[in-house]
Amino acid sequence: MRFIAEDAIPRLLEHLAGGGRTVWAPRVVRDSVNTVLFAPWSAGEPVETGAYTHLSAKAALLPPTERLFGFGYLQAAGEERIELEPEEPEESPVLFGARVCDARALAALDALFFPASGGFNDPGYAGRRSGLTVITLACTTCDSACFCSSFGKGPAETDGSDLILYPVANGFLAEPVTDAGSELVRLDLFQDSRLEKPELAVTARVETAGLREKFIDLFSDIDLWRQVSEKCLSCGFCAYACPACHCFNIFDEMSGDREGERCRSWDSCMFYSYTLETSGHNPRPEIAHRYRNRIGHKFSYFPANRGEILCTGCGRCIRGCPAGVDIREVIRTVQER
Amino acid sequence: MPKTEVKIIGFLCNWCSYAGADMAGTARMKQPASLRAVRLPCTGRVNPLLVLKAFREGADGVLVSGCHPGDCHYNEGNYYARRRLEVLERMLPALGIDPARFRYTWVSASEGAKWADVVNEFTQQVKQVI
Amino acid sequence: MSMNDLIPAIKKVLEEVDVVLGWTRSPAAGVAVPARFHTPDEADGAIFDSTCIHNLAVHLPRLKNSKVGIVAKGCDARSIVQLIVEGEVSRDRIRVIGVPCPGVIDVKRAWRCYGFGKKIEDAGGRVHMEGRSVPREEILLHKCHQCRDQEPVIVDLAAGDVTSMTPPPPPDKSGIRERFAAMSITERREFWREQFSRCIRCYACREACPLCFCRDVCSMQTREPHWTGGQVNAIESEMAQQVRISHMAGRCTGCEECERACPVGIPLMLLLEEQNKIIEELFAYRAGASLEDKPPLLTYDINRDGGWR
Amino acid sequence: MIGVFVCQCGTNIAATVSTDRVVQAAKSMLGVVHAESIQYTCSDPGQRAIIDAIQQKGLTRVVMAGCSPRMHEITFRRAIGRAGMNPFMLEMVNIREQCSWIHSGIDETTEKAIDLVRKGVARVRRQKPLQPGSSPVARRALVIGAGVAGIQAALDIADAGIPVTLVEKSPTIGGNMARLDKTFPTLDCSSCILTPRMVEVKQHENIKLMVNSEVEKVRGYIGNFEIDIRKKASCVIEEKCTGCLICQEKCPSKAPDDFNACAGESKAISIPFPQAVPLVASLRKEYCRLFISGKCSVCQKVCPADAIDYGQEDTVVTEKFGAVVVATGFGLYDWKQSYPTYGMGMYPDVINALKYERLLSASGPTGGHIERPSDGKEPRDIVFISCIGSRDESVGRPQCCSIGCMYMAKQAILTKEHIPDSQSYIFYIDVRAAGKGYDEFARRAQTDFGAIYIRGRVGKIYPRGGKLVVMGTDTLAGDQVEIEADLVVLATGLTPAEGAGGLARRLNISTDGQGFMAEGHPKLKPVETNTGGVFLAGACQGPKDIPASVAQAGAAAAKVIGLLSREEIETSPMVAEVNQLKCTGCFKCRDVCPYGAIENQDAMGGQVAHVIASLCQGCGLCNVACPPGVISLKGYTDNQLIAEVVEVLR
Amino acid sequence: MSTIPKSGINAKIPLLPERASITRVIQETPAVRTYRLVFDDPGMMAAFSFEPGQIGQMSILGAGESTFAISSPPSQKDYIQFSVMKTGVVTTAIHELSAGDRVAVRAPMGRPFPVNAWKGKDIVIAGGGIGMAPLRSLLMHLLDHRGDFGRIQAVYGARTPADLCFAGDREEWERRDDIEFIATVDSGHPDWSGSVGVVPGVLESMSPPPANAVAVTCGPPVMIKYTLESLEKLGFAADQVFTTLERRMKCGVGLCGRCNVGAKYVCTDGPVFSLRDLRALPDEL
Repeated sequence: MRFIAEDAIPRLLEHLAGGGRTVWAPRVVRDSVNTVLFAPWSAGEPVETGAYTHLSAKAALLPPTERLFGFGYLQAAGEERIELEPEEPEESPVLFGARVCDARALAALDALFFPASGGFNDPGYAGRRSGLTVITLACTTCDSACFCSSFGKGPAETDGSDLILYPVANGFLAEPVTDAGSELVRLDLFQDSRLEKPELAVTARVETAGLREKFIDLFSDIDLWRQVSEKCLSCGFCAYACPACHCFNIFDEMSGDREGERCRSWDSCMFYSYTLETSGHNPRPEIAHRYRNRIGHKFSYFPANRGEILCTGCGRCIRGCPAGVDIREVIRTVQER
Repeated sequence: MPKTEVKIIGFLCNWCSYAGADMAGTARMKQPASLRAVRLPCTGRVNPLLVLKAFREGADGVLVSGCHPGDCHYNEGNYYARRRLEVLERMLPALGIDPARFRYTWVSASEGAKWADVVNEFTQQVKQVI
Repeated sequence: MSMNDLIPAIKKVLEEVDVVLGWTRSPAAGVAVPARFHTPDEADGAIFDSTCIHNLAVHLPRLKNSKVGIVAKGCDARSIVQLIVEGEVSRDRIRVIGVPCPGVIDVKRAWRCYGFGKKIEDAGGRVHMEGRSVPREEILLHKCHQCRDQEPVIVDLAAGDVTSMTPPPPPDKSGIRERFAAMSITERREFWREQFSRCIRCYACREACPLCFCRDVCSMQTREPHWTGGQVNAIESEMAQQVRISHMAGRCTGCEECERACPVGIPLMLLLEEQNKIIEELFAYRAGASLEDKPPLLTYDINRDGGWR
Repeated sequence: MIGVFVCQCGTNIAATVSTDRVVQAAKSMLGVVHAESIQYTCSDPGQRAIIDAIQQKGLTRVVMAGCSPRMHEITFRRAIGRAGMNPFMLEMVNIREQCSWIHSGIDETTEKAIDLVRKGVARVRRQKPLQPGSSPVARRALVIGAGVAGIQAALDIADAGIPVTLVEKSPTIGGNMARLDKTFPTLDCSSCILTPRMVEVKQHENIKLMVNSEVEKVRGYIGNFEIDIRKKASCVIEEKCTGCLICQEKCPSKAPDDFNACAGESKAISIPFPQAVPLVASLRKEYCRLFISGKCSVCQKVCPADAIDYGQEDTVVTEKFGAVVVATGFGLYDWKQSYPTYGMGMYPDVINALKYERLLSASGPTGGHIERPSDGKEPRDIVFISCIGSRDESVGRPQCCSIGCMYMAKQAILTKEHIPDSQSYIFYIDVRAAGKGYDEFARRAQTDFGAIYIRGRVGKIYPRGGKLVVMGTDTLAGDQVEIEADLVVLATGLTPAEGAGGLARRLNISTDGQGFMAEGHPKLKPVETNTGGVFLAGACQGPKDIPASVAQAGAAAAKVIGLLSREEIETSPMVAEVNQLKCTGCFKCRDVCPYGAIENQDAMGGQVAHVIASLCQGCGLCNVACPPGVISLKGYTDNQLIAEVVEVLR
Repeated sequence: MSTIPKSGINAKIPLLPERASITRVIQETPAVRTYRLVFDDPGMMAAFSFEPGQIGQMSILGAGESTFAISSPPSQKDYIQFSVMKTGVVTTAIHELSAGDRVAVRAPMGRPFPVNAWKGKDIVIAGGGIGMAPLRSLLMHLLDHRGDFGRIQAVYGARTPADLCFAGDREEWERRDDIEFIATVDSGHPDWSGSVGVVPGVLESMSPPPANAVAVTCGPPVMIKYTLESLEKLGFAADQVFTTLERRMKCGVGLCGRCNVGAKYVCTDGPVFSLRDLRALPDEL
């Protein structure tokens, strides 16, 4: 195995950023509680490898707002004309310090947005995804919100990662998963090591077996959904923090009367306006309806349509929920019904 | 270095200040070309957010002017406006906007000369801080 | 406070209401989480301690059709009062169980220091986490340091002695508030630009706010009025927040829930505290301090207004 | 399909704004399919050109860049209406009063004009067609003040068959004119002209006269005012009093004689003058022994009609009116503090002209015999000083009183008629005698009646040996002048009547620097005010003489008759509107509405707000009070204002 | 697993619209206008094909996109047509447009009516209000291929005569003798000589035989509800009845999340559903 010393990480990031690529890494925000977020890194800035990021890494691939194209109303020979300028694809970024739960969510996103994986033709996502490098930090510890052991190989999952770093004394053991990863560990920054891979964390578990059908059976039990969502305030945090949530909104914004852009932004199925029709009719008027859809999408509809659960057990929605909602309790309640 | 050209958005009530500005015009009282007036029925229609929006869109200064308190065409509009605008003015420093770039004032339909003074003076003031 | 007072109080109130809003302990989070008690049995799970950080008043407008009991700290009671003043909640459909509050701890900060879900215990004026302990006042929420509302404004039933609290300790002077206060106007412009560049427009600030009662039609998001574009960027997000803050003038009770809810740590209270201070200076008004006072921006005073200038 | 029309206004705009550049710029604005510059858009050919363009190009929205919307908005709304468009799909952009007239550099002025047009285009793009509403009209007029203007207005309106309530603050109608002896330039007897009109008022079946009354509170709006009128207690039962004057004769309490400008003395209970209308006594409690010391009831004892009621209380009458005419007249400037060198009122023989008028009047306290106040002697040398508290910047009163020159000439003539060996001296600044026959009249004072006109101001007046020394400058001769006078008469300036400010406020009429009420437009709306349905007549609007007051009163009456002859009036469509689909039912809008125009309505499965359009006056307070902005002021929506801000800053 | 149709415009970048111009605006009713559009790119216009029941997104750049059923028939190669009812921000903006104005279009999307499977069958059509738009496309397609189908019976209803769209088409349908067409209104008008009565009632009076037939209905929810009851009464089985669903849509390609009913996305699995499919969906309409 190869080893990289903790103090060599900055040099690794500099190397990765060398070609002009954006390197996303966990960074501490100077607010009152030192929140940790993924953010574009620039040389000289510290990187936080010890803590969980409050939001997932998906912003690197699906930015909160993406300009799909610009448009302009032009006038030529007395006639109005419109011009569309599609966005040029960006270069693929590097994702450093993602966790297993971030990396494995890429498969779900790819299936939707990445033509190579059967997704539709989304030039923005595809551009960022095609050459993406994901360097994952393996989890040797976890907290009480983590529940990735419920899914697949849990903390040992390698899907989505190019290189996995295992924390050991004074540094990390580096295990390549893809060719891109193998190429990286050949850098001088890495050296051979005979250290053993550390023991990985074991998280809490929830039982998801049978949930897909159970959900459909319980769909009409509105009292159940009211009960499990009673704490929920219907903000968009859980969807925005989630590595797998991907629903979006499309809208136009003008800058002045002649030019504007069509944007795609993160959207949350927990918002009332999400399904509100112009007639005033809303098929999901109550928080309970929306919460039901959220659970349904993750554990029933997406598995039915794409064969996979749309949750990686990262626990971010639990840690950050301002109302104290714990999706695991919801699943348990549903399963016990 | 004070800026020479500034753009100021004026929110003027139709009944007093807009008429006062007209009067200043009728009397050919020269004023800097900084002000762009938006006519409203009443200062009570001035949402403080319009002021913030104007700053956000790049206004160098924002001036709100209406009937003198007590003379509102709608009896009470400017009483409400005065409260809203005072809170706004005091909030500006915390929002990172120099309060010298904002002013609210009362100019009646017959105070053409006062209007010209207000525009002159406020333009100077904005130039100093921009 | 012991649960010996709280649980019987909830049970008593349950005799006349459909549900009581309170807290219970979450095994996963190691702290209190909001809970609804419908039956006396459920009420046995009720707790109150310094991790009962949530302002449960936020649920009252969402429960328009039921009779509701609510366990309230002094600050929460102000939100309840303001909701009544604003006509969002009718007094006769709620029962307030007042609790004596020693101040609540900044759970987000604690979690950031010690890890999510580590059990937080509050005993003998000290907060114990992971085998370590700190004096409670070192880890209180900022609002608790300047608490003027230890005794709830409205109480139907007191669970414990809500009148005999010790005054809150002064806040630590090294935090973000002091940094902000020392900034020039230009620095503040930069500061907010940077802060709002993190905003993801999840609207947790709004949804966690008990007084943001527009909710589903909130103009932070609408195209009519189109105050702000939908793009998630520093400029639009700041404007969106200015929309909210402007609407909180004379309405915000300073409960700090918006800032607590913010997943990216934007210090919203810097603005709201400033605005609350201005409102109090100008109109001698504190939102939620009295059932009689009229919200200051919905009224005027010919004789006193204008004397400020 | 927006059309932009840029008015050159002759050279008023074109001199400092390149209208061609504005047109070019407008053509590049989104949605603009037509732009042209027109020499005078408001002229008939100008309007024709606009209508043609609308019809040929199928315009659906119009931006007019020209004068202030306060000038011609109505004109152009009508014009585009004639072209078949909704009249409200118009935005006027003010590039004259607020642009071409106040800036000089053509580049900066043009640039600003373009900004303003862009703002107008952005705004009109978001304008929606609006339909005016209607509301019923209360067919009754209120005339406030019963001097000659108020009387004229009341009679004109009443003669048209419309009921009028005429409110007068004092115990009698007649106002200042009733105090005049003769009027210039004809030397008609003032009361001979006025008294019959006063009687006509009293007898008119359509006029309800309320003396001792004041307007206390005003609610409502054009066509539908609801007004509280307070009738002050006079301790005399109006219906019983026969005007026999026995009470006044027997009353032991002396009181100042207001009617005679304190030239004489009156009683606590009195009738101001013999021709008073109504001829009813009233009691002034502040001078009455009964009310001061608790002992006296002489008048009650002597009254043969049993008309005295000491316990009488104020009554408040609330009535609905469709229109209001304000004719509160004028007061006289109090010169005493501002002209300290004139004795500050310590010399009894320095009097104002109104007091002198009473001394001249046969019905006055001296029976028309001129007696100077100090010793009752007949004066021989009389000095008139003009422009006291008018045309005098040093006391902050720059305006001309407009009648001083004429009444000084009149009083000099009358003086000569009364005392043939008298000599009048008139200190003047300019002799302003612009009316019909005025200049001839003023010259006769000199040529036929020997008045000596001295151009200059008087510096000082001081007593010397029973006379008053008047020291002034003859600015034509460049000499100092010193005249020993028996009597000095000051032509004091005019002020609004006492209490007019409060009334203006109650009626939402703005006032000018001197406190006179402001007309809607100095040229085009001389009798209207900015409050719909409220009109001005006489000196409340500014100093003027009798014919001008009467003419304005007639004009105001014509406006009122026009208004009240309709059963319904069109109301502005620019009222608030609730999107009930999104209303949360918080009712902040209702809390701030000054007109009670917002009510709760059961809709959308709950309580939501609803605007009573006929009550809404379009102030927009509700729009701002509504946090989600779902109540919006039509014509001034949030998005329109936001677009204006965004576009003007681009 | 839902599949994303890869025909027409969707084969390219699905979220990038094509520029188009309005060639004609028809005021159908006070609240409905029909817009005929031509792609600015002639090649795109020539290559454009779709099937009845498919939908498209029309946008005014700056105001936003809105979903509409294509109301022209596939045989119409000169233009595509949307009928737009004024309800929200975008549709209000669309109603301000006139011929010559520029718009952007993404189409076609969604599953069409399975007309090829209906060959040889009798067809029953019941439309209400603006819901007639996709049925117009369908009906015209059936008439274009008249020989492929059996008896065609159609009823189209609205609240008042003034609310009925497609006046010219109605005249033709009434005139033709190879279809039975009835236009009906809920409440009549002195000038109205046609049928008065609600769609389900008229449908029952036409008593279409269910054997070897399919019924298609589209319209306001309450009309659909009673029409489905009537069809059941007439003996139509759930797999013989088709309708279209309407949900708020953004992407139109099954990704953005809001139009799903259970696991089905209206934009890609619909908008056409058989009553049998519909009954299998969770109750969240």
